[in-house]
Parts: sequence; structure tokens; C-alpha cells
Amino acid sequence: MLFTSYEFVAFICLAFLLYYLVPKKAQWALLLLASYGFYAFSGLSNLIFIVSTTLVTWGVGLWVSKIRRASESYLAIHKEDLTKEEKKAYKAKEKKKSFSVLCLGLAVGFGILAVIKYTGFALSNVNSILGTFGVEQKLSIPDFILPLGISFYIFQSMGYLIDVYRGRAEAEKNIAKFALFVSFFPQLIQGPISRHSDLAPQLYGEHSFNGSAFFSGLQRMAWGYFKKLVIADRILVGMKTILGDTAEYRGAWALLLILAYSVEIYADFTGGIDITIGIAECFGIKLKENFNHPFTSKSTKEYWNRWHITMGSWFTDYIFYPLSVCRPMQSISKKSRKLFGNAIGKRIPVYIATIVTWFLTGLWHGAAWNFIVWGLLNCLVILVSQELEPLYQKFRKAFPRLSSSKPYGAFMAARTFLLMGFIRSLDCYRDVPTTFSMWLSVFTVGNYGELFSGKMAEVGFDAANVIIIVLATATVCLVNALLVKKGCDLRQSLADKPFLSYSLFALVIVAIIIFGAYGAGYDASDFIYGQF
Amino acid sequence: MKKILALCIALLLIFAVVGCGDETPKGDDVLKLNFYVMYKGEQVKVGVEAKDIIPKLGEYKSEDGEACGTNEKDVIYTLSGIEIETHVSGESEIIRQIKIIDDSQTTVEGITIGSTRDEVIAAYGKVYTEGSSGAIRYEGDASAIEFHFGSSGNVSNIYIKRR
Amino acid sequence: MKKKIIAAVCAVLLAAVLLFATHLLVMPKYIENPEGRLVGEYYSQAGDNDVLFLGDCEVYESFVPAVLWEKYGISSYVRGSSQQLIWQSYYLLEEMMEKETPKAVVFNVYAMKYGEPQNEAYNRMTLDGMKWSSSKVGAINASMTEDESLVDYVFPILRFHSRISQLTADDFKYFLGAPEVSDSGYLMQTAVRPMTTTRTGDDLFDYNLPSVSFEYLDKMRELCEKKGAELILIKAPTNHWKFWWYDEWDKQISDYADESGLDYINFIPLCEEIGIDWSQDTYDEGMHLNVSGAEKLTDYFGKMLSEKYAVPDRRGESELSSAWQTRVDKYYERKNTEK
Amino acid sequence: MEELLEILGELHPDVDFETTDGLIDDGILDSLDMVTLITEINERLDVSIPPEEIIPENFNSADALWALIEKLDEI
Repeated sequence: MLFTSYEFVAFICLAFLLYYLVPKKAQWALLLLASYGFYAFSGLSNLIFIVSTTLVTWGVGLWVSKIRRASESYLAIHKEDLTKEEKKAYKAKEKKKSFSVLCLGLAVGFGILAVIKYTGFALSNVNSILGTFGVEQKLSIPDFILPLGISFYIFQSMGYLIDVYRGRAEAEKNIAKFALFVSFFPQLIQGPISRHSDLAPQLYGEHSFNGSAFFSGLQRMAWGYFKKLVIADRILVGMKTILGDTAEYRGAWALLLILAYSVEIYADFTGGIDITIGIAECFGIKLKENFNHPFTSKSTKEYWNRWHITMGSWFTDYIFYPLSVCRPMQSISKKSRKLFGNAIGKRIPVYIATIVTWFLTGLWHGAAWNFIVWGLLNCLVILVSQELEPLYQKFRKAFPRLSSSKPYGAFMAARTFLLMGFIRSLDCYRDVPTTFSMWLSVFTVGNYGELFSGKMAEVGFDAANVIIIVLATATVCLVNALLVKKGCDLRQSLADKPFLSYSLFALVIVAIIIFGAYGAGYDASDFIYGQF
Repeated sequence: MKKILALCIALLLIFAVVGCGDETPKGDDVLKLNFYVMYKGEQVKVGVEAKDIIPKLGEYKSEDGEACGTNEKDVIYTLSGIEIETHVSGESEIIRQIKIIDDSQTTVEGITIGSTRDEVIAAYGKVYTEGSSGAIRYEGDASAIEFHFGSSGNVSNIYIKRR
Repeated sequence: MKKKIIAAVCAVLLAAVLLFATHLLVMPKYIENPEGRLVGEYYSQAGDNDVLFLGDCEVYESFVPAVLWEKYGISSYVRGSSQQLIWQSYYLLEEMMEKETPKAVVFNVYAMKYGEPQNEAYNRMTLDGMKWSSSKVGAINASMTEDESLVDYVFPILRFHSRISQLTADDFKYFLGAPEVSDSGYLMQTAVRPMTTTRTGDDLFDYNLPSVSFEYLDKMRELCEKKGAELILIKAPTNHWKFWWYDEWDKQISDYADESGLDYINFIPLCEEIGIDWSQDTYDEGMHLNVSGAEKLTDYFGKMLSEKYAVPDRRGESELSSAWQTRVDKYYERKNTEK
Repeated sequence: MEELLEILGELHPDVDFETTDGLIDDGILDSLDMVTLITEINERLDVSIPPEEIIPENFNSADALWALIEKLDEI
């Protein structure tokens, strides 16, 4: 069920109504019912996966925490009569046991994801390798339809398991409550990926109706719908034609696509997250922010601290750090420092960890070479800029006034925006070679005149459409500028001026209804991240 | 504790079996053919833009049938041996039906006006549906072919229609 | 707290006004193809009609209520619309029967060849003109294609909002509504384009008319019986391969009429007798009659209605005849200006 | 404690670790330094800092870091 469908609007109104009617103790149960109702809507066969993930994660979580508690109580009892070494040995043994149980849970969880999402991709690669060696018969590739949001709820569950193993989260005993944590419907489609310690207490807590909080949640939702329907879906209509015929639309059109896709995916993704956070806010639940004005970032590293924050922190906490401090990596670090000296030596483990993390991030985005190359390119840019850091510092020292001036800041932001735009267009094109040839064509084919010819209308960007997109994007930039300048939450500062905030809210709703790209005229498109 | 995990693993096995079990029914009952007619070396198919095909087919007569209430219309192009019916809506004119009207044209499978019912069944197989008019119809992927029989029992008209 | 309530009310009003203005702006005005305005024009003459016509373009291009009144004193209305499907005809009848007690209901059976929803554009042209009633809801539910939803009918702006970027001068000119285009439901066509084609309809794979059509015909019959009106099935005269009336269909209708004791009149073979000349009396080469053909057919059928079906001549009633006099004058004025 | 200061000094000689307490928040230590720091500590102070302890609170100042090391050491 898409966020932008009539069914969802009806569903959400009903959910809000029941949520505040049902006794507070049962509110979480209602959320669970709503979540499974929402999920069943996307196809009953998908339920198998989310149910099995929930069961396995819940079971393994309990088992791991049982081992941990047993070892802690044992150590507490025998605190005096065990020497330090014995205690350490016992702790290591218990840790190993709970670690092996954790690995079992992770293997099952990631196993489900791998089987469903990547078998097709893996087999097709095997086939192509077989093909190069002239082997005729090919493996038949089963096409699994990707269950809704599987990448998100599996990552969230696995994150929970690791947190329980590390003692940062309490294993949930009640399976129904845990099922809600895994399947909380607003974040099913595209995250954010929440941590058990943040989300669970709020989910099971009791929430009484608070008018202003509810209204501020509605405002956030309306803002999300505005970005999604008035900007993202309108641009998508035009993009489809450009993407459909790469031979025809090259050079200037490729650049147009890159810029259009940057705005489109920003509006689509942040809009979707606004809706998700808005819905949660109406339920009295605070979800983590997933974006922090990404297009103001002056470097790629900063960009990835502002874009899809919960994914970034997930990969950092559960992939990057464990990988960079695990024993094998430490021995590499020791050896490399011995061989290449301190400067290079200390970089190698971090580089390996970074590359592996970015490879997995790319793979997680999609089962295709486009996404893997996308991940590795991002990694390359980050590592290169890390190396050039001393150079930047020298530059900043040499021109202190210039480097801290506003225009230079704007230049860096624009540079990062363009760089990210180019790399991100790997998502759109069919395959990597096409994308690279498109990038090249931007500089070689000089057909920028065509952008102002009738062809724009042909593609779908007719005058009226462009005007609406530009005006809507300008409003979004204006609001973002206010948010950045004001620092505090815009909605709070409006709270005491009801006339202004209510009429603005009404205007946003009216703009969505009139200028939104929805309904029979347009085929309602999934959230870009929806098919994950 | 062991029970819980055993339960989980068992459940996983079930889903694995269920998940990969349902292969889509293969089988030759659905003809994967797309029916078309070869006319002056051109492949005339349904569901394609008329402007790509019709100009290449030589001279023709055409008749309009406007729809009431909208500016859409149907057009029938009469060529030697075949008639092509299109539907015009806005700029697009899609071929909707090809009709073989005399024995100067045959289907790719070699059937024409006057062929017998058995010849048709021999050429297209036994899997067809029969209409109240006694006509028989073979469903293809995106098109279907119909053979209508006159009083003599032989083929009187052949239609290739969009599915 | 009071301030908040006032603010909220103002905001709601603001939104309502903006949405309603946009609604009026983006609603299709049906100026080039006026068929979209026919169904709505009935309400100005609802209430006292002895004969009601129902059906698709064949019906609103064949019968002229002004002539029926002028020659036979019959008060009638043609509630036709483009590709009016049979269930739409039934629900329109149901709506009219709430307030009217006609002597005769005339239904053109051509649309019975459609057994399932056909096309959104035609649905909107027929249904958007109806006032909201249980009949309208019934008609919508029976007519919707898959990508239509009831919400788009309750709030048409949700469907037509995308027209905001394709507005024309007509949208602003007829912002508050367009002038009446029909004469009691008859859409005048004065052009003359003689019939040229001799082609007949293609062979059909299945000549059986859909069973759902007969179900709705039964419902119509029961409704007319309940209200004491005579249901007359007709097939308006057409002579073109696009509106071909197959003999097999004709037989099924006449069999049904005999079984259920209804009259069924197929005007096609009667064209000679009526005096319809396909080189003069059609505006689109034989598909529909133009005004001269329609007047001939209406005169012929008016005689039948008054003699065979005893539809009363009410030219004596002063109030009704003055109302009809204005309609007849308007009809002739339109006939002279459009020629 | 001295040995810890020595390791920190090797990484960033220009920073006075005894007084500053915002190593992470002020961006003095980035992920590159963190990993090297942890490897050094594990190796020279015979302790193994698990990944879950890699949180800003523990690394923001030398004292916090030393507290972490002691906690890991005396169990």
C-alpha cells in the first residue's frame, strides 16, 4: 500500500482514531495489528518472511541474553574465590558461546535477505562467467518478488541482535511486542532503521492525546506529501522518457537527468521520511532524523553524515568498527606498520574496513553492479579527500580569509552536490557502462541548445510542469534555509501563531491536491527506496 | 530455550519449501505465437503504430468511423486481399485488427479463405475455443486469430485481433 | 483556546474556497464535445414528462421532444448520453422515477452489446452530470473501470486536478457553467454528410448479448411495471458498419420482448416507410440522423405513441403549454441560427 | 595513564590531551585515529576494547579513555 494511495489515507485516519480510543495499555497491540494489516496488504506471501525473521531474531535474542545473564550471575557469586585470570578465561568462554549463537542468528537473518534478494544477481553473474568460458547450459534463475521493506526490517532486527549480544539492549521477552518492533509500519517502506533501545520503550509506552503534538505530526506529514507529490513524482514523469532512450537523450540531457534526479530523490526520500516521522509523531513516538540538510554539506564525508543517517550509523556501528578492531585486522595493522612504517601502516586497516563497508552498502542498495560501483566510488572519493586533507589544511592556512568566505563555502557545497549527483545517477541507468558513457557525453556532446527547444515538452517537462517544480523546490529551499538559520524547529516557533500555522497548513494541503502528481493522470510511483 | 530455536528453524524449513515450490505451470497449452500477416514483405502486426507500417504497404482505400462524444475514431484501410482496422486516439493510431478477405493472402501458417476446418486444426492445433457462430479462435501472447466458416463449411473470413 | 478555534475555522474556509474555485476551473466544460453536458440538463425540465427516452447517441440524435409537443402535445425528455451503458440507463430511470410518473419509457437497446465497464471518459460524461443520490452511487459502482475509484467521483478535483496545467479560454469563460446545448435532451445536428459506405459489420465470434444486459433489462421492466409505465424497446435507425445491428441480436431482443410482453420496434427496416433518405438525413455518413431525419422519425413515432400507447395530448393545459412554447421557440431559433 | 598519553601524543603531537575534553565532538580524533588508537591500546596495555565500547563518551577525553581501560582491565 503506497503512502500516496487513498487506501493509505483512510487506513491512517482509522489507525489514529483507534489509537487514542483504545485503552492506553493496548495501544501497542493496536499498532501491531495495524502494522500486520498494512503488511498483509502488500501480499500475504510476504508475511512468511517477516514472521520468520521475527521468530528467529526473538529466539536468538533471548538465548544470547540468557547466556550473558548466566555468566554475570556466576561471576557475581564466585567474585571472591576466582582469580583474575580464571575470571577472564570464564568470561572469554561464555563470550565465545554467546558469539556463536549470535552468528547463528545473523546467518539466518542475512541468509533470508541474501537468498531472496541476491540469488538472481549471483546466478546471473555465474551464468555470464560460464558464458565467457563457452559453457552453454545456464542455471535457471528463480525470480523472487522482493517482500516489502525486507532490507530495512532485517537490518533493524540484526542490529537488535548485536545490541543484545553487546549488552546495549535488553532482549524482549514478549514475542508480540517484539513483532511490533520489527514491523512498525511507518518505517517499513524506507526506514529509518531504528535502534531497539530508542524505539522499543516508546512503542510500548502509553501515549495520551496531545493536540499540538498531533498537529505538528500532521504538519510534518503534509510537508512530506508536498515534497513527494508536487516535486518528486512530477520530475519522475519527465525522467522516465530521458532514461527510456539513452541513445536519443545524451549530453545536455544526461546532465539534466543528473540534476533532476538529485532533486527528485531528495524530495522523494526526505518526503517519505517526513511522512514516516510525522505519522510516528502523531502516535507520540519520536523516530530518529534521517536527513540533516544534506545539500549544504561541503565534503562527501560530511554529506554521508547528513544523508540517510540511520543507514550510515548502522554500517558504522555494526560493520565498520567491529571490522576495524577485530583481531585479524589488528594483526594486519601491526604487520603493515612494521613493513611500511607508521604513516602508511596505520591507514591500511582503516582502508580495508572502509572499502568493505562501502561495498556492502552498495550491495545493500540493490542487487546490481550499478549499486556496487556506486558504493565503491563513494568510498574512493572519501579516501582520496582524506588523503588530500593535509593539502586542504595548507590551502586554508595560506588563504584564511578566502577559505572561510561564503562564496568558497558555496563552491564546495555545489561541488559536493554535483559529485554526488553524478555518482548517484548510477541508480538510474541500465548498467555501469551506459552510465559512464552518459557522464562522458555531458562534456563531449555540446547539445545544450536542445534544452531550450520544444524537446523539453516532448520529454514531459513542459512549461507549466517546470514552473510548478521550480516554485515548489524554491519553497522547500526557503523553508530549509529558515530551519537552518532559526536552528530550532520551525513548527515550534509557529505554534504560538495559530492563524499563520493553520493557514499555511491549509495552503500546503491545497497545493498537494491541486499540483500533486497523483491519480489517473499519473501512475502512482513507488518510493524510490520502496523496492528494497 | 532449545525448544524456541528448534521451532524457529523448523519454521524456516517450511517457508523454504513453500517459497521455492510453486514453479509456474510450463506446458505448451498456451501458444506463445504472435499472429501476423506478411504483406509485400512487411510484417503486419496488431498493437503497433499504424504510421510505421501502412505507408509501406502501397496504395489503399480508407474509411472513417467517428466515435460520438469524443474525437476518437476507427479507420479501415482496404488493401488487396486484406483490411486493416485502426483506432485513432489523440496522436496515436494503433492497429487493432487485420482481416484476410480473399485467397490472394494467406496466414503465415498457410491458411486462407476456402481452407477447410481440418486444415486449420492441422495447422494451429487442437487447443482453441469455439464461438456461438461456429468460429474457432486461437489465443496467442498479445494477439488472437479467428477463423469464421461460411455455409459451405470452409473458411469465409480470418481475423487477427488484439488480445 | 478560542483563538485557535477561530484560526482553524478560517484555515478550513480558506482551503474550501480555494479548492472549490479550482474545482470549477478544472472541471471539463465539454464545449467542443457537448455530449458531456446532456445528462445534467434534465433537471431544468424534471417532473412532468409523459415519455422518457433512454440510451446512447442513437437516442439523443433521433427524437425531438419539441416536435412531439408541437404535433401531438406529448411532454417528453431524452435522457441520453454518449455510450450510455444499460446499467447507467437503469439508474438514470430509477432517479427520474423518484419524482415522475411517465406513461411510456423508450429504451434504445444498442448499448446491450456492452457487458462490462468500457471507458473512463464516457463514464465521466454520463455520471458527473447526475445529482448525488443513491442511484448515482449505484451507477458509479456498476460503471467503474479498474483504475477508477469512487473517491474520484465524490471529489472530482482529485481526478481533474492535473488539468491545471492545460487550462483553455473556455475553462475561464464557462467558469460558472455553460449554456444549455440540447432541446429537452435532443442534440441538434444540422450538417448533411450523405452515407457512402456499403460495408457491413464484421463477423462476430460470439453473437450472444451479455447476460448482465438482460438482467438490467429485467430490472427496468420491473421498475416500469411498478410505476405503471409502458416500457418500449426500440432500435434507432443507423446504417453504418461502426453501429452495425446484427440480425442475431435483433432476434434475441424480439424473443425477450415476446417472452416478457413488451413491444420492440426496430426502426431500421422502417426507414423507407418513415421516409428517411440516407443521402440527406444524416450528418455523419449514415451513423446518426441529422435534424431533418430526426424530425421525420419523431413525427412517425409520435403518431404511434398517441394512438397505440394512448399518450395524452396535453396542449390544453395552459401552464404546461406555455412552458413548452418557450422550448419550441428556442428549438426553432437554434435550428435557424445553426443552419 | 602515562603510557596512554604517550600513545595519544604519537597520534597528535600538537594537542594537549590532559586538558582538552571534546576529542570526538570537536573532530580532533576522526575514525582513522580511533582505529589506530584502539589497536595501540589493545597491543601495549594488554586490553581488548570491544566494538560496543567505541562510543563518543569513552573517547572524548584522556581521563574517560583511561576509565574505560581500567574498567576492562579489572574484571
